Amino acid sequence: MSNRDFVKLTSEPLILQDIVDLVKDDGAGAISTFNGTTRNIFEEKSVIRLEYEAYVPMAEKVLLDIISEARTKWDLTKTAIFHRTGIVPVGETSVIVAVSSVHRKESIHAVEFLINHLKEKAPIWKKEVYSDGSVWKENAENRRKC
Amino acid sequence: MSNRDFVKLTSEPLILQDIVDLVKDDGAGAISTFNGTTRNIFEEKSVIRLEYEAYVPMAEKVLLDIISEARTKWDLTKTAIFHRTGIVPVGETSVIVAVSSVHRKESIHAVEFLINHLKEKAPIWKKEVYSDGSVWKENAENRRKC
Amino acid sequence: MSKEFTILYYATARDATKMSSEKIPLPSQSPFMSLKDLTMLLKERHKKLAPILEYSLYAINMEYVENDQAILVKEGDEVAVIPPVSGG
Amino acid sequence: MSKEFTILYYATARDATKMSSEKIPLPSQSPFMSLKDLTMLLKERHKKLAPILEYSLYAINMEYVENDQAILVKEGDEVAVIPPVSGG
Repeated sequence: MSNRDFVKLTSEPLILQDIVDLVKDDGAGAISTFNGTTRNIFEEKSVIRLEYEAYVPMAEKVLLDIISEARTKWDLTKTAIFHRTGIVPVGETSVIVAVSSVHRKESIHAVEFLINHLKEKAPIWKKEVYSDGSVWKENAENRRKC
Repeated sequence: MSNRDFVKLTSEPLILQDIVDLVKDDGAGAISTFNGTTRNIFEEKSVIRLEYEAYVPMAEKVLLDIISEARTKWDLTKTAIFHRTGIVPVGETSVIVAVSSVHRKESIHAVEFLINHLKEKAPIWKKEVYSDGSVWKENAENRRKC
Repeated sequence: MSKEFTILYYATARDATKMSSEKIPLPSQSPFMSLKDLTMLLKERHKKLAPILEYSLYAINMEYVENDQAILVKEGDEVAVIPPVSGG
Repeated sequence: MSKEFTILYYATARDATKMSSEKIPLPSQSPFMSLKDLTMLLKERHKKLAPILEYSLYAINMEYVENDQAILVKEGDEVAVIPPVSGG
């Protein structure tokens, strides 16, 4: 991994400040972040917890590929994408994207691009566990079989 | 101030996690943030520090107005805009915008809207102090005299 | 005692006037003042403020007002000279 | 010893096969296998996997491959069945 792009799938809780510190840079005036959190309700069913499974080495590779693509579109200083694996209780963060840039527009747009493409392409799967069972989810952005 | 929109001009350092905690909500799966930081270089001059001056009560009113306008555009759960006043050393945060929403698109777009409109309308002024003097800045987004 | 309003100066306007606020009496013959008359009065009081007013806005009681608005400054108003902003 | 490749199952594919990976021998007459033949072979091995393969993708050595690509599975490859993803 480069010293400007940080990608990690981890079973540890995600700490926003730690990830922001990774992308912090005295030359970069803007840091934008996206923080995805387990919701307590999905389609009126009570979610007890989420379980994330990932094809870890490929997920990290896909995320680095997405970052490379973002870097062709915007001038970005540093980037970080952290995604949790395993059990994530309600109210805890499952994903954090953080991007620094000289000007604000770049980091804001890159964060949106990165989380959208993560949802579309990263080999990561979410199982929602309800009080009455569980189900593997599917993102709306999902790539279809060709 | 409502218990869902938090606006503050303060001479205290801004702590990202504290502001994210304000907008956190079990029903909101997405939290987006923008963090503006003093850069160390501006047009090849070395910036020693920034000094922010604000017409505090009007600035807080303008920020709440901007939030109201954002709420007509997107379904937002909670919002927070904190801006520092007084001396801000290089590398420290001058502004944080944080927005929570059920889906990610709303919070990302609202953060961009809020920071853009803050820069255009909030009666806040930045003085950059260099090793060889100081100058009041002007945002490119600034409202022109009619 | 004459009727007054308050005027606030920020950033370059404060540097130019060397004050952050002052109370200004309204003319005794009229308790209202147009923005045009206000600008003339301020330019007389503070020579260095003149160029700054060219590219500043006014806010009355914390609301931006446009120069072409038929709005009048009245007793007790808080008027602010708002030079180009640079927050963020 | 026959030439093998590895196949990985995730999410619904893992539930259906009740395994996270297995090694599969390549046919002795040919050291390469098309994606079409791979799909047929997997459907035979795991009946419950058939409907899942209809809407899954393959990745070979951590790269997504399209069904119509003239790509062949070879000895030592790591092939993954990628059901619709749901990260984030």
